[in-house]
Amino acid sequence: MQIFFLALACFLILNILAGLWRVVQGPTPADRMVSAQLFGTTGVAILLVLAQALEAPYIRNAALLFALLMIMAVLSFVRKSTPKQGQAGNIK
Amino acid sequence: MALFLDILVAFSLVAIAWRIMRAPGHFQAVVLFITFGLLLSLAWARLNSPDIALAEAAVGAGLAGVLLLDTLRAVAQPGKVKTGAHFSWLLLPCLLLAGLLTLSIIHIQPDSQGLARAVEAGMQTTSLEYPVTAVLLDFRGYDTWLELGVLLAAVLGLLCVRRKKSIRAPLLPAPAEPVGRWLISILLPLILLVGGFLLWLGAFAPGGAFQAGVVWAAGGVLLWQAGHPSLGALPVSLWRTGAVLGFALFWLLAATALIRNEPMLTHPQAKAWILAVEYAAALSIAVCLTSLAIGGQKSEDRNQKSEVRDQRSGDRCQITNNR
Amino acid sequence: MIFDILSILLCLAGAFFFLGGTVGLLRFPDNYSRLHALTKADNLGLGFIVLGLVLASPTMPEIIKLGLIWLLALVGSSSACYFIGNYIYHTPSQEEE
Amino acid sequence: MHGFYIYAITAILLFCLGLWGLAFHRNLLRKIVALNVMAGGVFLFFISIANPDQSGEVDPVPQAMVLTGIVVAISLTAFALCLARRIHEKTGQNELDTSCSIEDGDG
Amino acid sequence: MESLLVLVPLAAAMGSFLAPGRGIASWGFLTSLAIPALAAGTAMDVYQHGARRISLGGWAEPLGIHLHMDGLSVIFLIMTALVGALISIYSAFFFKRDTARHFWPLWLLMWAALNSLFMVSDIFNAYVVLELVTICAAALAVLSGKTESLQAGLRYLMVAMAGSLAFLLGVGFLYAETGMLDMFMLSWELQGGPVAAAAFGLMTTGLVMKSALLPFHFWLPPAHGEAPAPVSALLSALVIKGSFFLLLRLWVGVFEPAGITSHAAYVLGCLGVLAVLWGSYQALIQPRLKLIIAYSSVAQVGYLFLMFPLLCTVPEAPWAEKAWAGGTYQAISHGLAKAALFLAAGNLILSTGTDRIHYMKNIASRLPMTTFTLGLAGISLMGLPPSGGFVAKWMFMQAILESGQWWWAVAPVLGGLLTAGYVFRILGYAFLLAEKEPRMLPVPFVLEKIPLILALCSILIGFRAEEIIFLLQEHMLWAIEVEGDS
Repeated sequence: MQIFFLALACFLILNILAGLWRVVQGPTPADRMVSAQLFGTTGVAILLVLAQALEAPYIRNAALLFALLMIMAVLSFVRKSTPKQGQAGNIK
Repeated sequence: MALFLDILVAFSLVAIAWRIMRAPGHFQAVVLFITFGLLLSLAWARLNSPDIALAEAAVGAGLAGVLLLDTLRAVAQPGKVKTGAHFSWLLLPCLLLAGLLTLSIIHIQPDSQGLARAVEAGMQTTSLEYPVTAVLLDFRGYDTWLELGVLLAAVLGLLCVRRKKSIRAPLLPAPAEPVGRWLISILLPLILLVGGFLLWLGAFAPGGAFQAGVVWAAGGVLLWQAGHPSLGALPVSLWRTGAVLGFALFWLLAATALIRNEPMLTHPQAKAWILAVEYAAALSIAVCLTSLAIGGQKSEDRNQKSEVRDQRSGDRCQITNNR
Repeated sequence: MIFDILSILLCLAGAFFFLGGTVGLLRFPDNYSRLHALTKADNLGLGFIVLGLVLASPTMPEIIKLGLIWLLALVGSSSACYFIGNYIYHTPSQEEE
Repeated sequence: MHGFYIYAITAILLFCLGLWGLAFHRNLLRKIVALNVMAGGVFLFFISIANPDQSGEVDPVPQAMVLTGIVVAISLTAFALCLARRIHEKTGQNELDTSCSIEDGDG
Repeated sequence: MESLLVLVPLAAAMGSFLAPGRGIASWGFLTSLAIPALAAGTAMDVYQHGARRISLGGWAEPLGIHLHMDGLSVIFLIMTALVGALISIYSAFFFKRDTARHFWPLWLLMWAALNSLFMVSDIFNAYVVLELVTICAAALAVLSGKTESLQAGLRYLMVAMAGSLAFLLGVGFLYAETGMLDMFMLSWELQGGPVAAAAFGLMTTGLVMKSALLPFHFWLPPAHGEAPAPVSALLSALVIKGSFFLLLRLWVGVFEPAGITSHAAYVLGCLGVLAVLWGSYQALIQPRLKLIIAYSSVAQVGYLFLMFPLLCTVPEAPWAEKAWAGGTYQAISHGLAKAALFLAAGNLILSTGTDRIHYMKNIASRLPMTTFTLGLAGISLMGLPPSGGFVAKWMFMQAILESGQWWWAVAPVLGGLLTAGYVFRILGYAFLLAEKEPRMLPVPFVLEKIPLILALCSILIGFRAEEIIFLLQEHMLWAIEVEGDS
């Protein structure tokens, strides 16, 4: 069981590594941000799986923090990047 | 399998760090840095250090990303991405250094216990239950105190650069559409709750003032991102008190120990003292980090004229006697 | 035993969805479809993994915490999707930096 | 045991890559990011020595030191970023001049 | 007593932060009254009873953090108290309220950090304290808000951060090797070997970056030249000494007993000689008074590093005491003289509005006291008798001749000549008659007196050499001394 969870964590890390290609390639900042969001969710999953595999329940709190706070980078990203002359910016 | 995981995490860290350095665009570098923080917290989790994983999660996912993205947007210069390509040969000496340090690492005997035994012995006498918290607040409380001083000094420096009395970041108008409001109304109470939970947890398990403070700071930044007016309405004196409170309580702890004719920073036996210091420290960390994250903003509510006047008054220090 | 097998199966399903999300991120042709692939598959993936872990983890508080994490990730991910989509829609030129 | 060497060597590589980036980049933001990568390397080294065999007990002292270090690092980073923004506002540059001004001194 | 050296300025820092009203300078006044008294008390204590330690929080080695006081730390504490108090009084009259509000909390925090640094005994604590000093110093350096000072401040901040991280990695190596953080215990426990050597290299490099020794000197002249005068004085006189002090502590207290310093000591010595020559040469050609003084700091820091080849190459060398006294004397007399010079330059700028030396003509008749200050401080920098600078160079020369490493004599001899060159260049302009009388504002009395007092002190310490050297000799080998005590 432990080995399975470790393997699962490895697989998810490999997913992140593959997704890095999109960050590197772009082409737009939005693509990169989308990838970062994916990594965030994957990271939450990895932390949860690691908590199970290593029998370290407190790691779940770290996953909780990631789930709670990943949105902040996105908010920061979209904040005033929205052009001011745009009529219906998401945050006016 | 565990070994494979280690190698994978290590490889990803180095690959991302390499890419951060080599990335042609700054935005890409910042996104990669956020990912780097994520992988670091995986490494902390793997290395049985949930305290660090918590702090890294809050700092890396929340504050560092916001700080870097905000700065990047503020200093964006379209079409001007320049790297010092002529310095790329410096990689060689750096790799040489890495080689040398690696050679010496091979000689480290990793079975030495460090101070773990001493901490274990100390746990018998201290009133705290969780070793990391005990090290932070009791055994090496001086470090923690001075580190609160570093935070305070950073805020002071920020005020000095911005020439402000207190952090009054330009407040964004409240989000117009329901999604933003809905998000904030869900996340903010949760953030407060989770921060408090971590603070409470720190007494006997991974968690504590640092993590709680950073999480609350993230809440403050979120409040600001949502354009909530409460931060701007905070009285200056209250803000100052919050920023200095943890530091001041540590000072009191040190001073009262002197009065009792004990060495500086000796904890009284009452546990309430330590808890008060820890809670105040969490509050101050939250206030200071929030200020650091949002206080670097250029004040946009001021018009051009006041900005110019501000610069002039800063440019020349004059003496009071002359006037 | 049966819980173990079920847990493994659910986690594998989750892993499959993560893989799907990553492949979508890499292969889909434009911003919107990438966004779509990512957030949908991603949250299902996390959901299945959380379910699998719930079956493996014994205590009630842990189960509640896992559920909360999943809900938060759902909230975060979907609103991130909304914000980024909005951003793409309202940003005319998409050049680097 | 192997894990210790893996993470310690990774830490060294991160430190040196960050150092290189610090020297290599002219852009201030990138320099500050590089400094943070360096800091990450240092912290990883501390934790790898705190936990040499990857299981069993972890030395709490390096953990406490890294927690202190993380807060110090984020404070310094925030201050440096604020300075970088101010410089950008004043000069429109994201880089530092290499020359020292011969303008009048300041008080 | 020792704890109060940290507690008092911290209380004042909090006070000035919380109550930044009209009377903000009184926090500085109170501190500058208390600290010299406390430092003197500590000095008497050490002078009579020898070196001592206190364990903070009551936790003994190896767990707790300690403060350590011996002859060396006491001398630096007194120098800091004296210079800090005088600069504080100067600043109280110098800064107007807008700037004072930012200046006082930062400077008082930094004062506490410096006092703590001079009593440091724990290497991780040293890192935290160094960072506190760094961030305060960087924030003070940008106090004027000018573009040049912002750039200089950020450059300093980044160099210092990189240096701190190198130092911190070195701390990690030492901890990995010995499992200890206390310098006092490390001095017994540390054996040679590759791990210790790596730690040694990293920590030395980090501290050398912060001390602005030659290849890393590039940040110093702009940072010190662009800051407001009292801040320049603080940075040059005290902040550089902080990282130098720590380097000295580590080399002599920790690494020299482990026998890994000998080759590196020659490297540091060579860099020191080069710094003396290069810094003095640059000072000769600078167009601005504050830049001349800043480059002079680069040179004077170079002298300090001559200590290492004299102290750390031959174990228990008979000339070690003289080298030790020379280096310490150099540190304090440079601190006093450099503070005097920067403050005098500040007066000049207040009066004439510029510090370009071409506009300095005729100041000798208009600002005689400031000119006199420049001259006195120059005497100490050049090392003419009977100044403190003379004692420093005399001791250095004796140690150099006794050790037979005659090549180091290049630095005091040539460096002294070059120093004379730039000091006389300044004074030469000061005594030139101007074709047309420049407009000059009067400088308040206190602002003129304080640099003069500092300059006089830098001369007068030359007369009290015996006591200071006694203090050093008694408690020079701190590890051994304390070993005997405990």
